[in-house]
Amino acid sequence: MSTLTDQEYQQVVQALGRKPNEVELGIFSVMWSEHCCYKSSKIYLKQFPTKSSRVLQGPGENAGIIDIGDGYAIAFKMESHNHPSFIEPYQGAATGVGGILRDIFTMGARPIASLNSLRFGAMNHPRTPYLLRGVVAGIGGYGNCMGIPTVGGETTFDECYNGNILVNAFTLGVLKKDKIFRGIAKGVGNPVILVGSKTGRDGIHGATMASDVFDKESESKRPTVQVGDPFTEKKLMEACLEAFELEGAIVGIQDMGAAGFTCSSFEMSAKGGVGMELMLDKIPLRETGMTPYEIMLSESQERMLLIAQKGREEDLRKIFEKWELEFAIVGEVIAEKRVKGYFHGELAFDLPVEPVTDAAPVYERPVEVPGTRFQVPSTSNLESRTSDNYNDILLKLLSSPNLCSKEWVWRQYDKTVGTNTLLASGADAAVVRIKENGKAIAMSVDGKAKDCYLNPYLGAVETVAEAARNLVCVGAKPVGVSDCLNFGNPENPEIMWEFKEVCRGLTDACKKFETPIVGGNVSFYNETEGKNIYPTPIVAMVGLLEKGVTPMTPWWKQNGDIIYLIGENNDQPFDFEQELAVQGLCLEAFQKGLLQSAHDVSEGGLAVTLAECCFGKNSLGATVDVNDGLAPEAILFGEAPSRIVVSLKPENEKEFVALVKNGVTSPTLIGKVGGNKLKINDWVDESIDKLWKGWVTALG
Amino acid sequence: MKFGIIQFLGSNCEADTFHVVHNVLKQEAVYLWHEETDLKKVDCVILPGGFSHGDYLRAGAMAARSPIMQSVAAFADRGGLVLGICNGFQILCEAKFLPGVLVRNKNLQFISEDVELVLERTDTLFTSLYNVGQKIRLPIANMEGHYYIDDAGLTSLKKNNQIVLRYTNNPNGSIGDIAGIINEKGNVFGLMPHPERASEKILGNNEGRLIFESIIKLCRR
Amino acid sequence: MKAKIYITLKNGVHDPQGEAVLGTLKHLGFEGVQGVRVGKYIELNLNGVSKEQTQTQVRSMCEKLLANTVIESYSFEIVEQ
Amino acid sequence: MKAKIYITLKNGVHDPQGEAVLGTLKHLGFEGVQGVRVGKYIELNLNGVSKEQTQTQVRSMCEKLLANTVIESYSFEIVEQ
Ligand SMILES: Nc1ncnc2c1ncn2[C@@H]1O[C@H](COP(=O)(O)OP(=O)(O)O)[C@@H](O)[C@H]1O
Ligand SMILES: [Mg+2]
Repeated sequence: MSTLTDQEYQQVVQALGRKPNEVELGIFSVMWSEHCCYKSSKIYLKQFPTKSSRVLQGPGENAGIIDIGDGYAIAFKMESHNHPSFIEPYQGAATGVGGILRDIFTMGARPIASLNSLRFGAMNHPRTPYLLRGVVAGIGGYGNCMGIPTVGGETTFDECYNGNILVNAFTLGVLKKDKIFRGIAKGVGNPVILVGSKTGRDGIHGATMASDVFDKESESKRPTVQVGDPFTEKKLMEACLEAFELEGAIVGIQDMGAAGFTCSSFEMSAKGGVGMELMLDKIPLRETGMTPYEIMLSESQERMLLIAQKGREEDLRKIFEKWELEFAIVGEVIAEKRVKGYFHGELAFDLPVEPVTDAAPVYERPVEVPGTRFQVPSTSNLESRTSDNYNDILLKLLSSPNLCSKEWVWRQYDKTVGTNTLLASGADAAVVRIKENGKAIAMSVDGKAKDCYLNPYLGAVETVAEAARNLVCVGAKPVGVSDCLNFGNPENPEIMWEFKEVCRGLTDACKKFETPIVGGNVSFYNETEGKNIYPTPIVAMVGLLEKGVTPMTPWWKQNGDIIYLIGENNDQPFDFEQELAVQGLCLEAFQKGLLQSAHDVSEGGLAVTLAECCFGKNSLGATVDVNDGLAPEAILFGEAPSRIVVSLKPENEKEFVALVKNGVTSPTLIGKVGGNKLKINDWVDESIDKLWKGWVTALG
Repeated sequence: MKFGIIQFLGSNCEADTFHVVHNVLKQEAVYLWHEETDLKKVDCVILPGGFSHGDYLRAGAMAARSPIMQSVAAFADRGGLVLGICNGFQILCEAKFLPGVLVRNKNLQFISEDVELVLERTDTLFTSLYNVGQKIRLPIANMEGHYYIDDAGLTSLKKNNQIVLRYTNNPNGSIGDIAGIINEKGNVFGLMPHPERASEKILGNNEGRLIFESIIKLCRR
Repeated sequence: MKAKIYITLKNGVHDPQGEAVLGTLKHLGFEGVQGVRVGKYIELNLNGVSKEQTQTQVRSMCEKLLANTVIESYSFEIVEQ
Repeated sequence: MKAKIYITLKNGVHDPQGEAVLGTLKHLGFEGVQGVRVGKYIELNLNGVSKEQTQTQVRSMCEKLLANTVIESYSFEIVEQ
């Protein structure tokens, strides 16, 4: 099976000076697939800001790495596992988590926290409950077993995902900054070693499937579903981390994900400017009768390829065998820049490295600006008022699938294993402490697909802004980003335009927020039977809290505290300067110890935000008065960007107000904490208990 | 006082437990590898939480057959202190150190949340620093936390006063709201909640710490 | 009537449980074991009218719920009681 | 040789999985189902010498590991291949 176009095939023939054999064609097909070589996205990803004084490793490795001081660093990355999760939600999501965890620990980092971003079809679509249950159980099933806490994420529903759900998984790990491992092959004569699980027929063609649209025929093209084995991965993680401690034993290491052995052997060779000679008979197989083609393309999970320093094999073997894992020397590094595979004494394939990796095609696909999509109602001329019973509307919003509590989801995720979790799901961002240096890391994943559909550039900018705002609300300073770009079919010029615009937005915004993009993933072909998903870039942003700082939470703390709105209720378009001023003020007030709580205003608007602030353990209410001349709907439910609701002790008010500089933003006093009701002007007046019940029981 | 923390294949709370007894409570601690039989002269053996052998087949089943468990059995026979947390509790039941068994939660889902517990006994070696009837909150995180025992077994647990911790709001279907039990001799204690995750103020909860401190106090005497 | 349903992973689908059990059996000294596959065994009590009708019903239950036909196969027997 | 092992919950032992399946089956319109018990079906490949010897071995595996006899019963067949 080849997915190369005729033209790509000709390119292969030209590069080789002959026709490829079947195995070689298989290798080209996966390595030149969208999933592996980013042929449609490369030219746009190049613009991303990827450097800062903290960046130790940008894109191009298994994960990005950022310096957090005191000799320590964090490695993090987000990956999609959309197509497999649609076919088999439990295993698809589980193996997605398995893959991202491997990406982190191959770098030498111990994973300490995971997050996930999920998009399902409409709640009333017949497959949605099944997919939701399976995906959530799969994420939990893998992460819980590994003992890596899942501390945050997002879960939303929209009919554009009916035939194509999104499962994006993020993991962050900690490592010593001078002990980074990379996917590189070096040192002629060094042994090439495969560790972890046996190789089976699972997942052959997974990478090409991820680069294809779904249609009625996909059924028959299905690769054997990969089943996750978190137990083996846990052993593999411990064994690798132990092996990294053997000074000088490991030269390079790369996990085997999409395109399995093919991808790891060619990429590692390319990075080191060397080649490899592989003995395919030495690979421990799970099934009998496997062919070189199947061995090279298998996507069996829980495997790693490592290059050892010659002479250290037995030291390494001891560790992997102690953890009851396969350990097989399957070849060696050669000077010639070719990867050769021998099977039963015969040469099964023999390819130059460079054409397979660096010479992969790069396309500037046609783009086309689409016609008008749907019109967003302007808040200043709202006409279709259906009810002015704002209590009911608020309750309805709070219990709607996209705004309700996602506790049903995160109750199934171990959030506390590791004893580092300072703040888990339920807050604006998750926070874990770093035992090694006493600092803490905040993480948030955000996507705003509808906004991106309406205006891909601005939507992307606002996505980054919201991620940063979430971090600022817990008191962290944003330092870096990983992203997952989920799009439809890139061969469709309108989709390609969306992609181009989103990349431009991410680039501008990440520059402004000084959050370099240090890694990420592109998932195209999220199209089923001609229907494309909304452009859905997911931004995972990471921030830093200094030593000994306790993170801020969104909930009211005490009767009598006063409530301020930083930012404005308006219908002005997004403005960078305003956003930076709002975030800057919030962070400064937090650092000065002036705040009792902070919560950003996002989907659902101010009323939903205020209600969420009331849903702390002590369920404190609030009385709020907002008079800025807008219609009630606009004030209550408008989704203007750049707003944060904070509460503070009255005695800190003076100092807080004095923080305001240059008038870009002035916070407004809007109310007071207290009672057991939420009152907003004379529009909303409802008991916290009732609002909370609607919100917390809607899902599950 | 010297703690020995067993590492089964798939344990994942051994480092958390080590951190609490060693870094927070300043006690000596060593890891014990599942294939070894030497308990390194420890005063208390802890079977930590996790998913030993993936919890495949049944939670704790395969770990219960590890070589080290024979040494732990001999140690317990001599009166040595054994504490099983979460997966450790499941292993203790599978190895028949404690009666009954932990099965799938009633809702068939993994449950991770803080639960309220009531201390039924504070005259044990593991809970002496709490007060009888005291209510504490501890995190649980498990798929098989549903304690099961037949009627005769339950009667005998009650008669022998072996129930140490109960849920005030049973999250998983456990018979008799049981969250933790002790053996008849009083030196082997298993519980589903995770006291090691609630032993430091910075984590928002240190109500589990007294379990470790009760053990330490005992050894000081 | 009673249905006995056997659900197994399809050939070629990786069975981590089976592998782990195999490992432990070997550790316990059962050297002769070469492969383990772990599946499900479900017993249903039904008040079906005829065996044929019950058969159709049980097949439909397997397809719709009991087996995950993406990775599992099933077989069953109907026993009249 | 092949061993087919059936592991079921003992009578009287609560089976939450079985209950959940029963509930869902009813929900799907399978009215005739009255009771569901979910157990395990394990297949072993063995290079045993004789059927008798294998039988003894498999029984011992069940007792030592495969079943928890506090709540489960087991039965098995040995098939020569
Ligand atoms: N799939 C998930 N996994 C873990 N936590 C989740 C998930 N979905 C939502 N949450 C949690 O629910 C809370 C609300 O999510 P969301 O409304 O998306 O937050 P925000 O609008 O602040 O980004 C967050 O704390 C988030 O971490
Ligand atoms: Mg938020």
